[in-house]
Amino acid sequence: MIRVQREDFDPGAELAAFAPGNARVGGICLFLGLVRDFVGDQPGGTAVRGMTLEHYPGMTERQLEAIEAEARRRWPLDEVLVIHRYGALAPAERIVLVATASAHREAAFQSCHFLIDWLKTKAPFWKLEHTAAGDSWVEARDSDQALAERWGAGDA
Amino acid sequence: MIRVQREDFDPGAELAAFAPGNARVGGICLFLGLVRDFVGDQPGGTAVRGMTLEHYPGMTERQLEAIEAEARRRWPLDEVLVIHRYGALAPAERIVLVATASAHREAAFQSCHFLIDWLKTKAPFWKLEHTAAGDSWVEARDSDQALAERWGAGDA
Amino acid sequence: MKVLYFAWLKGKTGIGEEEVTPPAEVADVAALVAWLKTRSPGHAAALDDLRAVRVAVNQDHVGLDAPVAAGDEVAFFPPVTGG
Amino acid sequence: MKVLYFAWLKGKTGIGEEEVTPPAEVADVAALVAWLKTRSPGHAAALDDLRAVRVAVNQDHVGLDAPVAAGDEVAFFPPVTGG
Repeated sequence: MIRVQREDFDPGAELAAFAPGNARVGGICLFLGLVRDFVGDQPGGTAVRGMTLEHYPGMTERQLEAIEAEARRRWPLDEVLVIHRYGALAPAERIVLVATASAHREAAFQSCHFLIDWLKTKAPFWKLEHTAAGDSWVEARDSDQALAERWGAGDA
Repeated sequence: MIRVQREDFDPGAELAAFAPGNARVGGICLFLGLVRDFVGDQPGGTAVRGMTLEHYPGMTERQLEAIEAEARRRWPLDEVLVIHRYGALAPAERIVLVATASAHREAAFQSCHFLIDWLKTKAPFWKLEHTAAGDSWVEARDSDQALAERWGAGDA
Repeated sequence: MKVLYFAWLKGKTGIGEEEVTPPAEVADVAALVAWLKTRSPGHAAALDDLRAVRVAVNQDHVGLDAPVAAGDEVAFFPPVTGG
Repeated sequence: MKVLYFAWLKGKTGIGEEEVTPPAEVADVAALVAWLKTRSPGHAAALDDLRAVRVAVNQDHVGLDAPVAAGDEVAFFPPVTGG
């Protein structure tokens, strides 16, 4: 299931409601992405006051659904959940949640990892960071591209 | 933090309480292991009515702490949580929760994956499955050993 | 044909969305880009360095050689940075 | 020396824990195993196939060549299956 929304979500409640009581499921893997309060990749960078996530309504859902379908083609999954927010976000706020459930722990892990890696390079979201020096669009990282490419090509 | 306990835990509440409001954290990865209702690796196997997890009190905590320390040596982690139950467990009940928080999504993912892989081959727990045909000790899988070994050797 | 601009491309064109009717010989993304750049200095600036621009036609990622036609939805944006 | 047995090894020995005083020449795990097997048919059965047995001394995983001495805690168990 894909949800693209402006409003916040409750990760604990989402996890509690995910594949409850399904005794075929041996493992659930969940990733939660949060707004950091610094620019770049190392703590200590310029302070970030918040960010605004722009997206492309319609294409976002379409791309996320394609990525979910690709994950289900590759691994035996009982449940998939992707929640991605857009709009104004403060530091420590939630941005994205990805969760997968499978009979197999390795399938749960790999599919969750795959979903966030592919989402990072394929879902049309753009981060505008707000700092004391002004606003700037976050640049895509080569490292994110490399992380996505290790999963090979697919239909999505 | 390591917790070894007989009583159940609430994964949603654990996630909600994990690294809350820490704006250095960019990603949280969580794995939840559950009791499946079938024997072996493929749904459709002999029905499991439940299991009893035996452990080695003292050594369990010691090994889990060593594995946590190894993860913290390898990745920049803000928080680590491992909860592992022992005693009688019914199908769909929770067995284990591993969660990691880091500035970096890849560090969160890899460390969480590492923790469960190492725990599976190093922490002294043994599963006794209860089926209509009687009780039997689950045999260790070569595949679990291989999954642990891909992380190389360490101090733990 | 509907054309959309996102993130800093929208900042440069000054518009998020426009309805355009390019001439019939504009049959692929590369030709559409060349034609759009003639519409305003903002368009020219947004589409100046195509290494920094990604394209979707009808909400699928495509390359510069992808065909475009009347009725299509064509979007220009920087490499994505969600997640 | 405290010796512990877990899972099916405990089923075979019939005991989970025992205090033993092996002779002085029992200085490593391999020698301890040989000596323990003489204590009862159950011990002999539990420790018959060491490929299926793992050992910890003082709660650390060790091999058959690890030293053991009075005061140590030595545990025998199958490969672990938690998680």
